[in-house]
Amino acid sequence: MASSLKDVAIIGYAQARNERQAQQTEVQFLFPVINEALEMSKIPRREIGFTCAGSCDYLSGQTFAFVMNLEAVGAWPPITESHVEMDGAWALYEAWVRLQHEDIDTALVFGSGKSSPGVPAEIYPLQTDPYTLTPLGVDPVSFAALQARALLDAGKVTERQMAEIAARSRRDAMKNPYAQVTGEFDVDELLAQPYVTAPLRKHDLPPISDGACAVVLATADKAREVCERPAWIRGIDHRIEAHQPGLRDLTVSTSTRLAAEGAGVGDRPVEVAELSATFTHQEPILREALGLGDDVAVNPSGGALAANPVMAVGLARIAEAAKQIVEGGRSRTLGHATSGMCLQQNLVCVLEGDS
Amino acid sequence: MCSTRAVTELQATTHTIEFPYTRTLGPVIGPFLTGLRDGRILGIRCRDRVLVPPQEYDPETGDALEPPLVEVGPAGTVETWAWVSEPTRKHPLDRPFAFALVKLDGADTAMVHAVDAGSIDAMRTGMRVTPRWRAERKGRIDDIECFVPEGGAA
Amino acid sequence: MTAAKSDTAVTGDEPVTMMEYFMSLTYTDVVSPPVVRFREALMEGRLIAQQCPKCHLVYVPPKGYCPIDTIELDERNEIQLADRGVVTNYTIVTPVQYYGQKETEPFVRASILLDPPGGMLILQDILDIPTDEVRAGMRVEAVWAKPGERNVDEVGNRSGSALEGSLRGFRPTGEPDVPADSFSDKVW
Amino acid sequence: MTNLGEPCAVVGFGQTKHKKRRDDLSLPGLVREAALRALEDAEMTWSDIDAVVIGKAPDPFEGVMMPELSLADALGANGKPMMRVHTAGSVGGSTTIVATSLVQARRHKRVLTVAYEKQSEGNAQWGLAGGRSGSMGAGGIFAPWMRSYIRNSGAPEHIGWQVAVKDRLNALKNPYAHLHLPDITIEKVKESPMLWDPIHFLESCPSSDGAAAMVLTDEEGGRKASKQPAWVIATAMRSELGSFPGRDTVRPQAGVECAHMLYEAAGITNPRTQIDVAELYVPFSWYEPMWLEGHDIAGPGEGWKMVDSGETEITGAFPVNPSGGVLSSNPIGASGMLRFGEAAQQVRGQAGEHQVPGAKVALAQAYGGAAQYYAMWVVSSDPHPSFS
Repeated sequence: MASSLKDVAIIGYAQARNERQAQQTEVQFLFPVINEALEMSKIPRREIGFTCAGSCDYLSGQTFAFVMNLEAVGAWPPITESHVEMDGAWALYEAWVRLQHEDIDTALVFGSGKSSPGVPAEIYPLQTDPYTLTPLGVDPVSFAALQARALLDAGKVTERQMAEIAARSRRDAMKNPYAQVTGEFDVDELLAQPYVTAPLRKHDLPPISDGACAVVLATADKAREVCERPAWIRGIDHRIEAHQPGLRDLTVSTSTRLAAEGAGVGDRPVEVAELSATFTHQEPILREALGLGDDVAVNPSGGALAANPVMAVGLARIAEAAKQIVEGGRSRTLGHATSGMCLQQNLVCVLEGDS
Repeated sequence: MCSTRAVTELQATTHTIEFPYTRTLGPVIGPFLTGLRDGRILGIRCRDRVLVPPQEYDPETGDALEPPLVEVGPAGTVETWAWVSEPTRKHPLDRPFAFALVKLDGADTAMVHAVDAGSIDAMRTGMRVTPRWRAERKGRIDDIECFVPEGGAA
Repeated sequence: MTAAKSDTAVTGDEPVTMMEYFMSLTYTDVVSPPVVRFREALMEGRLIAQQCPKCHLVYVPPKGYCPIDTIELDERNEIQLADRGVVTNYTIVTPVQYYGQKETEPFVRASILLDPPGGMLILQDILDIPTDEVRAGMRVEAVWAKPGERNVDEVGNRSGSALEGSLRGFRPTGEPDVPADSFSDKVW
Repeated sequence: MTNLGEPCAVVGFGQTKHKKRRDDLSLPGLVREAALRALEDAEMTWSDIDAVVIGKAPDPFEGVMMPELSLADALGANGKPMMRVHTAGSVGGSTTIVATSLVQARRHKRVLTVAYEKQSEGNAQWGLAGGRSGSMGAGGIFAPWMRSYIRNSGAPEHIGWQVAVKDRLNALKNPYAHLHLPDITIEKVKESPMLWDPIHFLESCPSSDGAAAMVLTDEEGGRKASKQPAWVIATAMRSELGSFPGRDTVRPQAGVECAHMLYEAAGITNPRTQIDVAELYVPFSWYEPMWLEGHDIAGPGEGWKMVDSGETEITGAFPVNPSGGVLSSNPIGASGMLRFGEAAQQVRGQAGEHQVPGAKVALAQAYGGAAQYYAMWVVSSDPHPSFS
């Protein structure tokens, strides 16, 4: 990978309050989120050099759903804009790459998803191999349970540890105004609950969420001009691996490890990691792949277990990691995003504050 | 297809999107599904391994994998499993069952399929399973209705 | 090994080269607040819209925001529209018989510029006239379903201008056509 | 010329044979056929590729959600970065631009980009209507705008027929094209059924299965390539709202701005004389004159005259779509990348029978949505072309 990349920072971010079922349309709840992120960045909307969005047609069952989302950006007069059918974290990656060119100095990124209209267990089988998996209707929770069992059998996690992760996430989420599942929970009481899809109980699963996240990026000079404490993108990388779960060792995340190496996670200690661990057992897999020690605070926002706005949840992790620097005074954090079943594709973004 | 119904006192519209997609299968998936129709499970050689379900390309190098396919199984071993206590209408069975990664005898990779074990208590990692074939087969992955514990425990 | 090969019937002996996958997904979408009000007005035989206080553009159905000025709109920005206007453009569609297609004969979809305070309704049916006589500049008026027969079941966030359950379409008024240059900037 | 960072070169291009139904291939097999041809053209293997960027039109067209996940293995992407772009009909172009950007930003040295559509698995009209009855079809959306163009420009009706014939005759020189209609005539186009006035059946694009792929490299890769590379001189993307009161749908502002940004970045002051050949996204015949004017290649009302005079023929002064264009092959998601790739092949001197002799500078364009998404690039055989 080539070096001498330009410094780019996160200078604004905003999220929607995640809801199980938003009465507003995706555009309607995206609208104030974009406005708020722009306001925080102090960059006038018309000065934004590049806009990039992440969303998914199948979530709401509407072909070209992303076209409507242009209305939330204010694409008149015309703008320079692109879209990925991926989590907004990859839109951030595309925008970060675009900012490496010399002609623009700011970018707006957003991800949004309204999961409430559909039935996720019925939609997501379409995301798997159309010949050997889709017709079996294997849903995300079942895939996750296959992975969790493999991890339990390998002795790499216990059901108690999984419940502890859920309890910690929900407790931490009490301080997160955007979170959906919050509160104090007793681990023994959680473990007394029945399995949903064994070995996963309800607390091991993410909620179904409607939500959005927007982030504003700027190159070095611009960031310093408008922002007191920018969150510098020190490294960002993403990798994919084999699709069929039977081709992978489900107890590790090779693509996360490769992305972490590419993003330079191990160069210096990380204080906070916001991970798209949408199931409890994925947290230890990701911790190991990222090389995070026990001293690293994971998901102080409550993470994806507290709110899972698909297509925005990864970008929201990066926004939360940036918040730790901008508002929390931390010096080095990371955000993680994932796509596909059992962590098939992963993105890692390392952020730093000025010391 | 649309109609209105109240959802927690909110007005809502419902919309069903339906389509019968037709998929062409190519030189590897086609023979694999032909094998299933004929009651045989086939894998493909990939260097020193046999991949099941067969892949068109080496997942590590990207090189094309060449038929002919090789027969595996039909019995195999459960590598990991998930107990589905409430099946969805898209699932292969309408009663509680397991999804499992099953490594078939002679294969080096495991395939995802359903296991009809009757009860979660009958499931364990490492158990031996064998396919239950559908009476009328069409050349689809669900020509195997599911796997069942070897020896007919279910 | 106890498992035997299947010995039951198989379908055909030719190589399998195709498979079918029947997708069926149902979505239940909550009607957003501006569309709830739009539906209520339709049941009363009225068309409402939101008008942006900055650019004064009229959005029908109401969106809850102005995408040009990127400001949120609500019922304070609501206006009542006329149910007469002029056809500014149209398409005659010869239906392709795909899965789920109910149309069998050519049908017309027209854009109607409503009389002041304005607003454009797109994809409207033109009634009481052969499709090949529809023309830009033609004056038309709304044809409402009878009050007891109206429904807005299909009017949701994504249905746009599909209002047939209450507003069946538009029919010619018989007034003289309007010259094209009077609406040439309102063809979209 | 704007400094875009690292110079980027197209060193490999591949496409499938486009057909109504590629019944010999799976979805992985389809993308693979194009990608392998691009790799072979670039004299590379899978391990030479640093990253993969894939694009296609809406997922419901084939009924596979986020298909990059199940196509990663076929594209040798495991262990590598892979992205999926979706910008409606312009996606083949914008996917190429995202891949280009990865090289220009010095993020990667060698990027494989792929776009595809396997229309025969589903039905595009169904998809465009979101699964509802009464689809307008793309033609139904665009037809009124074509009528406006005809009315405003005073273009005679035979212009549309003429474009339809020209592109199909060009396609006879392109072995990959879906439609090969050797007997096509103006009379046959005119007599073919009217789908959406003014669009006749033969003025409309087909539904195709197909894929396109390109290998893009940095400057060193371009210089070391054994075949002539196509240097990316400039790229541009521009989007606007699809529907609002007062929108100019005949000459959308985003298309005008996209072209101007592109020409300025490339140093082009007179596109009509400084560009040797263009591949424009023309799914319905009237869009050829509309884009000639909409991208300020021709002045207002002059686009149809370029067509009428034969200027856009393969032998004319400003050849448009020598490959046969979208009117001859339309694997939707790939159609934009085919434009970008065919433009590259022209300046590489690799266009075969439909080569425009001596082409040094080529323009490609793709558009999508309600004519609201634009992606364009200019490529040249010369890394620093002079337009003086």
